Amino acid sequence: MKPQVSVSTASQLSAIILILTSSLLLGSCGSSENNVSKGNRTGTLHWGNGTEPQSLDPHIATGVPEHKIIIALMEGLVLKDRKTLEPRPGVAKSWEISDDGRVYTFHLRDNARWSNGDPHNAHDYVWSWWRALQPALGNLYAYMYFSIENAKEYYEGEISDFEQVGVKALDDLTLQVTLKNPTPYFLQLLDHYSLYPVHQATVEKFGSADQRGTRWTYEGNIVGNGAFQLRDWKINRRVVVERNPYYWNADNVRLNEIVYYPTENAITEERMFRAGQLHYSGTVPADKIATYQSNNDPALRIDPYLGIYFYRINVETPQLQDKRVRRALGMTIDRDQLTQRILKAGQIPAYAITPPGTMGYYPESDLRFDPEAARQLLADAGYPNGEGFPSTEILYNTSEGHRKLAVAIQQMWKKHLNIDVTLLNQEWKVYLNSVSMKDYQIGRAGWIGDYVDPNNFLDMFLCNGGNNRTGWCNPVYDELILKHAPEAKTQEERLEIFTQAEKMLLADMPVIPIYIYTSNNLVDPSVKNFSGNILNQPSFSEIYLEPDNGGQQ
Amino acid sequence: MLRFAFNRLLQAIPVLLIVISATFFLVHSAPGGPFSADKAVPPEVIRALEAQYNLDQPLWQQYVSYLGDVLQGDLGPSFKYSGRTVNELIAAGLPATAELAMYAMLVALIIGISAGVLAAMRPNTMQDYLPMSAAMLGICMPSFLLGPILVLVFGIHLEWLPVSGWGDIPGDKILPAITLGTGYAAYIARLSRGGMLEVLSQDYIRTARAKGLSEPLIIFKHALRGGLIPVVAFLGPAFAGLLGGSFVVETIFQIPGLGRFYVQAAFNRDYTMILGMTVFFATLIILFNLLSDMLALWLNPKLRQQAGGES
Amino acid sequence: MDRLQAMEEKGSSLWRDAWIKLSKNYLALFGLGVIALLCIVSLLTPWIAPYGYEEQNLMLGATAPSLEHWLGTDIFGRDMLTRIMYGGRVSLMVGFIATAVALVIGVLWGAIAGFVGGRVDAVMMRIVDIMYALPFMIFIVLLMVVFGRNILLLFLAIGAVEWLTMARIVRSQVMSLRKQEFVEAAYSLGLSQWTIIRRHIIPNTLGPVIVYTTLTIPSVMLLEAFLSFLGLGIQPPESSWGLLINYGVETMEEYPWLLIFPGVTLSLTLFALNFLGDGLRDALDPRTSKD
Amino acid sequence: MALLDVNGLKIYFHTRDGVVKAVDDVSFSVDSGETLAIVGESGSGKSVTCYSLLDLLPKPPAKIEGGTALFDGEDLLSCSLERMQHFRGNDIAIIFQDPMTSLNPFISIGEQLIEPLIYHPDKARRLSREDASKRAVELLDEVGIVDAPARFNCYAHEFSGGMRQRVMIAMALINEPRLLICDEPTTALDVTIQAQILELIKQLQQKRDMAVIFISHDLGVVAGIADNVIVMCEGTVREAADTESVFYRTSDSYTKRLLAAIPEGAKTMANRAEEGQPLIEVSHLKTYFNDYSSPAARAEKRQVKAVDDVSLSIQRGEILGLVGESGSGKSTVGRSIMQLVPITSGSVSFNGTPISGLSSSQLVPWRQRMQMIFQDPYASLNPRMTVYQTLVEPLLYHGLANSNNIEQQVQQLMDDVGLARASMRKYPHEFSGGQRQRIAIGRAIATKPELIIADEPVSALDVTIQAQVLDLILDLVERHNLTMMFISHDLSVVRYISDRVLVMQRGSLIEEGKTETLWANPKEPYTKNLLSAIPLADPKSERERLSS
Repeated sequence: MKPQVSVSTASQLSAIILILTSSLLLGSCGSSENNVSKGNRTGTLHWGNGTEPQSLDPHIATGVPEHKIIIALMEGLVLKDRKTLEPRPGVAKSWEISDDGRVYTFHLRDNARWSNGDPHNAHDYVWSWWRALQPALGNLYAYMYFSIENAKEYYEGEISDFEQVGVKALDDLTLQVTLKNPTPYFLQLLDHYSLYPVHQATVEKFGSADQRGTRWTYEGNIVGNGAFQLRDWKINRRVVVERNPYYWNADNVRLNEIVYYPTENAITEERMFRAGQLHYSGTVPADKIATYQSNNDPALRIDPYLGIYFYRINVETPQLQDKRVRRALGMTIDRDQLTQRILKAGQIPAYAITPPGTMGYYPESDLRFDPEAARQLLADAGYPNGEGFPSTEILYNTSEGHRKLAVAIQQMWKKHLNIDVTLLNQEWKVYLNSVSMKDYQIGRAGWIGDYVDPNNFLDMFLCNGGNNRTGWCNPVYDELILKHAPEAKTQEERLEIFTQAEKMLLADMPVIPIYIYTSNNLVDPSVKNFSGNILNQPSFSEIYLEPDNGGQQ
Repeated sequence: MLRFAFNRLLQAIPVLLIVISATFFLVHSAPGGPFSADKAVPPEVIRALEAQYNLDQPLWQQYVSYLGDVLQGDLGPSFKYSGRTVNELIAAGLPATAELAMYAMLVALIIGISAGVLAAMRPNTMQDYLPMSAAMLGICMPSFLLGPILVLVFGIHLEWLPVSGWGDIPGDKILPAITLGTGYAAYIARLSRGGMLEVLSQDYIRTARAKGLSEPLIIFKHALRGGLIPVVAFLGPAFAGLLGGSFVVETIFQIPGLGRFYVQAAFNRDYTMILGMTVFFATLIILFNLLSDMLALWLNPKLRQQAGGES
Repeated sequence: MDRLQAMEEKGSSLWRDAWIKLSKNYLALFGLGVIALLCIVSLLTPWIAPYGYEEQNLMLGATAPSLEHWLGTDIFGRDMLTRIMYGGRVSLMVGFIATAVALVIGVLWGAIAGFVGGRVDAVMMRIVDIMYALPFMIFIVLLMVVFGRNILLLFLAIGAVEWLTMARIVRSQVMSLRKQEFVEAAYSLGLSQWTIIRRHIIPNTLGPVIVYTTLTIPSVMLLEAFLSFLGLGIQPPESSWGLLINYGVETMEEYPWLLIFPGVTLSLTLFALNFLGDGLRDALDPRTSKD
Repeated sequence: MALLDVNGLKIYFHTRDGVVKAVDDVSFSVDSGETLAIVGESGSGKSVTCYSLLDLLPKPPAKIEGGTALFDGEDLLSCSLERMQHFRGNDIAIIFQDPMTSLNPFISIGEQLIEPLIYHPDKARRLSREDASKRAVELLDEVGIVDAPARFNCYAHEFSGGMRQRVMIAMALINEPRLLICDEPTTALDVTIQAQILELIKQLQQKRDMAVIFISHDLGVVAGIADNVIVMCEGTVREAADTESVFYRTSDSYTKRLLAAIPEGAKTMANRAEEGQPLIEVSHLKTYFNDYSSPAARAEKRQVKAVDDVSLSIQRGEILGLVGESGSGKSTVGRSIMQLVPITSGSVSFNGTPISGLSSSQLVPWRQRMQMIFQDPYASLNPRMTVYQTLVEPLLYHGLANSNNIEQQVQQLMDDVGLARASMRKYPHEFSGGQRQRIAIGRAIATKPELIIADEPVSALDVTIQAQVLDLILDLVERHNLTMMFISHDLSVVRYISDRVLVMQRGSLIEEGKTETLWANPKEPYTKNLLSAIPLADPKSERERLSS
């Protein structure tokens, strides 16, 4: 009968509400063991990984989060020491370098296997490097190969025969690489993921070799040669890797799994770490660092990082054409105050572009904080006491950290030079567009080294350097970097040439170095064998979990 | 009723078409392409990438072929997540977002309606002022503020609930649902108070009283249905808003939902992703508005039979 | 319209009567007082602020409230009281002007759609649907690129978002009003549609419009913070309450006063606006004077 | 002792503007099988008195300041809410004025009917849903709902006004109350329906030996059914006596005024209709609306023929009455002539010029020459405009005044319609219904029109006010030489005011004639029915009529 209808709908509705409520609440009951203590029991490392990886293909990927996953899944010929970054045997158990420093012969391990059990040999490298140099693949790190003979020529289509490129499999277990010039940092490059090998059969199973965006890197498909293999990839949720039983050194791998969390928000990640949901967080908000420091919390690890934070100056801007003006700007940034009062994470004031100590290189710089001299320079340039200096704009991409620094620098320039500077933040892609179009006056920039060598920093400012973007061009500088340095007989001579080049750069000051990055990591005390290094590169195959007495904090 | 729904869906077609077209040309005219990066990208790489995603064709040609694909339900490949299709990504993000929206709505309805009804039962007393003042704060309390406060209190200090996650740790859905639901709860409280006040002053409530029915029976059986019609009409836009507006909450609580995709796509100039999400959200908005209108019709027997004189 | 000019002169009596009634409503007067005080302080800020708004003291850094800095200082050592006072200038201006933009567009749009009805209504409301569905952030970024950074643009962008809901509210009001006999009476007087909308329809939608407006102003202030954060709108070292709250949230554990004081200011504004709004709604409804 | 004994009842309303004595020292009693009528105009406190018996008044602002109401010896005014819920519906039931709003539109009437049974406060007396439904269907049948089992599941909007009131009566009677309070149960109904409902209440009372309190503003209505009458005015009892004494031998001045105000007899003024060209000529007018009442109607684009082929003419100076029951299309005829609704076919000429089909701007000069007065004085005035603004609008819009003489013109209008000049700056809500209707009339005559169409201008007003407004209208017609179309469902009023009468039924004109001729000798059965249903303010003849 219909009179019941209203009552029954009401009861149905309340039933639905009841079910929904209980499902919401039911989820909340249960054990309260957090990820860290559970992970310590099961050998699972919970890793805060910044953002969602865009690709796990080593020849396509570009970002840091991707890097952290790929190094677990794959391995190059050579590994680095987790502390000193000295080359250590990887897939290659040993190697010889010819006397002229141009020919490298690698002897591969006979027990190296792909994660599906396939044998792993020298031909894999030849094929993989051929793939990495296909222009259609859009490999942004193709330039990492350019120290190899004819690699650049092949990539740019000047030669079409890959045979002429300096890489050869002498036999199944011997790989010979011929370089254009002696390149002291070549062994380091081999540990960069862009030179990792990929499994030919798997790649070709899901598409052609030079095709982007095939599904070969997904869970269930991907085959690697690293200590771990991909088990699960839930977008925006987690990436899970587990031990690879075929890894040549599998017996010494002590972690069972690593769970990577794409968190994006540094504040969220820090809270997750504090609540015991993560073993590791790699992005600590600046204001939190002080709190950790004042508590003497052992979880906070601060290490120098091979990266420089600087301001580019568009030298075509009328009021910034005069290098005295640029120097004056550089000399009125109180870097000590910035690093101590704003950044607060042990960052090192930078007075040159290359971080000191890079492969034994210590740049000589006459740059220092000297408002008196700066005012004089500005006066010489025609702006005594900042009078008549047009309003100038600092461009930075939207981010709290960049904003803080810009606000402080704006005020320093106002105070010391009496010039008006405005700030402009742009959303990331707009900012990239503005900078590459040179549609800016002063622009925030940063550079993280791909490998440990001054060259990686100084070749940015070649006339035609894609990353120059300042409009500054000095043929003498180009010649030093491109011609004299590669031809240097000894490392001392080479570094001397770099010193000379860097001095020229600093004298003209198309870029204002500000500080040298540090890597700020939060690492749970139970994580062992985690060593800070200037590339901030963990060695997952060595890490293990062992709670201290008394267990978790 | 069906006819009403059909007509509304018919009207939705031009709306969707305009939304797609406007968004298409909007995103393509925004500065910065999908492949620009921090480190300079060699022009040959850009060319190779553009060829692969047909970005080297004239814009109108891209537009036509995109429309064709959309009509077949194919939203194209994502530019950013190499190898994933937009359909796949939406399917990956939807469950969490939909679930979150549902719980948030539940929170909003339970808190909002009880507060609104309580307030309406004794207007202009403390029982009215207290929940309504709270509601006012709730409306304007941004989730980027409420979320962190809840996390600090319940997650870090009291250690009652997880600070993030979705379905990983028991109870990790509670704080996000509350954070997202509060603003809507506040709005629903105001709406249901207004609706209930209106209904409680109606003659038929007096009739019910005169019949000797108890107060709870009057409130729940006689008043609630009419009093909640404004709330029901608000449900559609609210649910669409919950689905689309969950970005902040998803970020704070590390929830693998659609909101994060949308914002990431916009920042990354992932053209197909932006377009796909826009089409998807626009469809949802239209659908939910339709559903809530139909629900409001269904609740009112008179309109139910007329199926809406004027749509 | 000239013929109605004389009417307008006498027509102010609704507002005059409203004022008389408002002046008897203490809660509304309190709200008005707070808003007026905030506005006056904002106007006078450059002369009465204890410090310069960009005056940094990096060595001092973030300090809790003290005798020198009543509301503490931020991480640059800038005085929070000064920052809040200057922020109020931006927030109040954005709040009032953008809301006014939304108000004018929304009320007109909703009134016309609801009053004319039929096809016109359908088309106008579908346009609202489209606007709802467009990706807001892309829209903002484009505006920013096309027109450059401009505070006016900020008002436009915010107004462009907020008017949609207003239009819907007004439309549903108007749809019920237009069937009332006094509208029919106005028709039979021969008044034009526009005159009827202006004189008979819109004044009778004031109640819900005012209430929604008082809710819109604070949410506009917060939206401004989001847009400024994206790079549209104001730039450091200038600030607004929304931005101060935004920054405050990030350091709420370390320096809670950076969140509490702007938050309290915004909440106070919100409540004041709400009291004023409720009071205005009652005052503008001649019927409420006698129960 | 009587079943209900009310003594010294005092109810005050405490408002922001002070204390209003809504009911001041009212006493009465009523016994089983007896009908007590409480008569008074709006604001007299008659409804407040009865609502207080069931504690249905909003508190605050209402407060009972004194008195007792003993029902079976128990004081209703001081009992607990729980005890009150026992009385409500079970011992004392109430029927409200407006059956449109008094039934819950969201719940089927069957469900509403059985609620008092299945949720009975006395658990022992609760019935099962099935038993209750059976009982309800029987009762529906008894109150005259045809096909009651099927109608049981319908919603309120599916019933006509009269049927709804029958449902209300059934609902009131379902627990067999001993006292039934009827609050103006027929005021919102058509005259023929009113007669039926009165009849029904009478029958049911006799069958059940109930006590009935019948509240009405219309003495005519109570004449036939009341045993005793109390007349209330401004919260006090002016007269309390048996019905015949009140009607035939009253000494109270107010009661006399009430009786005198009942429109009776023919028009006292001369017919001023001029010969020659009619001012308004309507030929073959058809006004159809789209029918959205059901999905089927919508799908088939069915139309409601509100006005179907109506031809009529109005002579200059004439007052034409248009009568019909609700839904007959009489208002639509008026609106069609005014060009307020689009007409489907046919033509309307004003003074020989066709005005149907003109655009709204072309109509402006014609609008000045014809004006309309609406039924509801609450809805027809913009609540946010003062009287002054309302009256100024037509004057200025049509250029009939300028800023120099505007004040004076408005004052003239206020004088014309009998409003104090001082109240010019007040808002509509500050006036009583009658005064509001005067404002509306003032607005209509402001443009100095030739024709006024009055759509039920007095049906929302109390009798005494109604009489005043009718006299005002007649006076204005005379003074301004107006032509008028007077639309009403109230035949007495139409007889009192019009020269000629048209009768409408279902969109068509069915009868026409000079007023007195028609009254004396109606031809159509429908017209006869209408005329015979008019309640008379004469207990003797009214009783005869009801029993016949």
